[in-house]
Amino acid sequence: MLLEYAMRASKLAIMVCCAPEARAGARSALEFTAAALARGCAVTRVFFYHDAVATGLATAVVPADEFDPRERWRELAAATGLDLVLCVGAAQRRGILDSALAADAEHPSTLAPGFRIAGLGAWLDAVLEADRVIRFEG
Amino acid sequence: MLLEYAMRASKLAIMVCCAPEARAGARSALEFTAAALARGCAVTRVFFYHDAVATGLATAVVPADEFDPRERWRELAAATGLDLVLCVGAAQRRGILDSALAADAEHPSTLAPGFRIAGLGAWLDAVLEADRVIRFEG
Amino acid sequence: MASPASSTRRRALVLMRDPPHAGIRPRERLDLILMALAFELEVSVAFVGAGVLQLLPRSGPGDPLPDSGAALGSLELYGVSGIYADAEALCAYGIEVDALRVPATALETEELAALLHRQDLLL
Amino acid sequence: MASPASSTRRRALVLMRDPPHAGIRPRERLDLILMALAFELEVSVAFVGAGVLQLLPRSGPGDPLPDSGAALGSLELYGVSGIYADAEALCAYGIEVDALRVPATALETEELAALLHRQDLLL
Amino acid sequence: MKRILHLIHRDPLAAGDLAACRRVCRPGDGVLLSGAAVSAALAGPNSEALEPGITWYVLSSDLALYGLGARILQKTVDSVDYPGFVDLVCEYDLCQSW
Amino acid sequence: MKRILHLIHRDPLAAGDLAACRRVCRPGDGVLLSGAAVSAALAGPNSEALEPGITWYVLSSDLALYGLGARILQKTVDSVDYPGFVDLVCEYDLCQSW
Repeated sequence: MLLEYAMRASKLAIMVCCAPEARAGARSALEFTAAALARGCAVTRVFFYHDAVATGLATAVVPADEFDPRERWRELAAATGLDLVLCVGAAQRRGILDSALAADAEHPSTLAPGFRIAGLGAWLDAVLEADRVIRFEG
Repeated sequence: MLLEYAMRASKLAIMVCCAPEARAGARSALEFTAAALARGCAVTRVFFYHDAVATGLATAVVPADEFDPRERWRELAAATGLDLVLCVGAAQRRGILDSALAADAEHPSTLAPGFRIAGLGAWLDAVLEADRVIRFEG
Repeated sequence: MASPASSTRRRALVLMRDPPHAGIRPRERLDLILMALAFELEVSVAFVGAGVLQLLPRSGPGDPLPDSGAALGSLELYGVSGIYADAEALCAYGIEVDALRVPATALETEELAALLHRQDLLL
Repeated sequence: MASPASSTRRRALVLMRDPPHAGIRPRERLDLILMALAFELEVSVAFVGAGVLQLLPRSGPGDPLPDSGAALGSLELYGVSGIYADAEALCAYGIEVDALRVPATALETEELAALLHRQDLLL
Repeated sequence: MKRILHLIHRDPLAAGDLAACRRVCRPGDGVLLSGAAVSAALAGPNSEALEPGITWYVLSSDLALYGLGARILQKTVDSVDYPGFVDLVCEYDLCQSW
Repeated sequence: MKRILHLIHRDPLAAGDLAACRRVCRPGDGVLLSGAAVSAALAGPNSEALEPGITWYVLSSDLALYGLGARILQKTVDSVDYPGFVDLVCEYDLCQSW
């Protein structure tokens, strides 16, 4: 019966809202996404909003022995083709700039590899394509 | 009587813990500091810790019509000689790097002018020199 | 689970629970609402708990607006389906619904629950 | 207001109120405690409310430590004066004080209040 | 009426999320406790009763993360792992994160 | 016994800070409400009584920030501006931020 449900609703749009330092939430979002893919669900997009945009910040220096969601998302995306998108407005405000934004603001680029920056329209596209929407707050 | 107290305890160590986006808290810390200086109190140091280190992030792009604590702190420091210090550990983790840290991490520097980065020892020095310690959480 | 006859547009609800001036989340949640409206969803927004404080007007001419700022005023312009306020929270703060800076409908807890349970999307 | 005869070192207290794994604050608060100890303050730390969850040990060998991690274990090594846990919160979670991963003293609310009011510094 | 899976992650001792969720939770809904909110799933003298009619879940890996993996849960709570979490999201009509 | 000025900024409807502070607040202490916590200073049918023995303050500029500047405060609350806030910090022995 659970399998039947999983078959019926197999496209998920995933929004991550919690800062990468919030280990429980950051880990939940990541493990949930990995489990969904492993169960054969499609993930239409992973969209990082609010403080979660810092997940794509290249300049953060995290102790080597710590759980680092940045690395883990990048690995998962490399293995599965996941689309990892940071919200442009939230990212700019928090100083995460891709090369185009950086050139506009005359700042260095601070976007980590594996992530891209796009508008909220990319999230709405992902939502409308999905059967289920889930938001990870913490 | 209030004046007497103000005279007796005139050295303050100020810790700011709230993110610059938390307008009420960020404004409180700033207005309190300005009022303390205007009343003749000495401020031994303003130390930015936890999410408040983003107050010294150069790459943040904030809409022009918005209250921006970054600018306001810099102006206050320029006018009064306030020492604005970001905690090194908290700053590194959040991707705020001065030129030395940036060189070590092979990243661009992201520290806003007017701020400097130092260790928690700089906070303890400020505390031990002060009569009163106040922490702005939000 | 089928769409009601009255509308073929998908109904989406955004809950606003954060107090104003305590972070940028309310402002960013409003940006999300505006984008959902641009995508022609039938969007409602419900201010619950401390979120109702976002609906208060300035006290005086020099006072700033909440972070949600002008965007809140533009919700109607962009065709939001409903703006709702948590009656229990309004009562707890002693706020009358006609003192709010946008025309919101006060909902009792039971109506709030019903609103939540008839959506196609919770954003 | 004069220092007690028993000690000329300034007494400092740090309250730990955040639950673990929900952010980096507890870890950063511990760094502050360690620095206060390095400055030879007489430092106590009190875990109150959801903060007492930081004191729980791993459930199994593979489980991670809270963000406060190894630093919590080093508090005694560096000469912390006291580690206190909020008895009311322990009770609310059904946690026994001898199940904690560092030797903490459970304090009733009245003792917690007294601890707070006899400090020279609240950090 | 849609069936909603409510996600709660903050500790009820520190935040009002669980109380806010309970106000609008209706029979047929589910509540998944994760993060620090797993503490609400524990059995104990002071544990709050979890309403019948609503199905209560707790994320097993977060019980372990919080060092509560060996504790006794309230009888009415189901422990789920990540694949189970995915199934729940598919099974319920909607998800509401608090 | 030192006299403590407690600083509360989160709304009591959303966070447990005010309740936590009250547990350890003692006569002679002061509590300054700022940020969203200014709502706790309002008079109203549901307003919680603020204990006597403790002195209650509210930051006037945050009342204005929250659009509550024209509302009636509980009788036991003193409104202070930033210079008054500085004086309070100097007057009390210690500050505790919640």
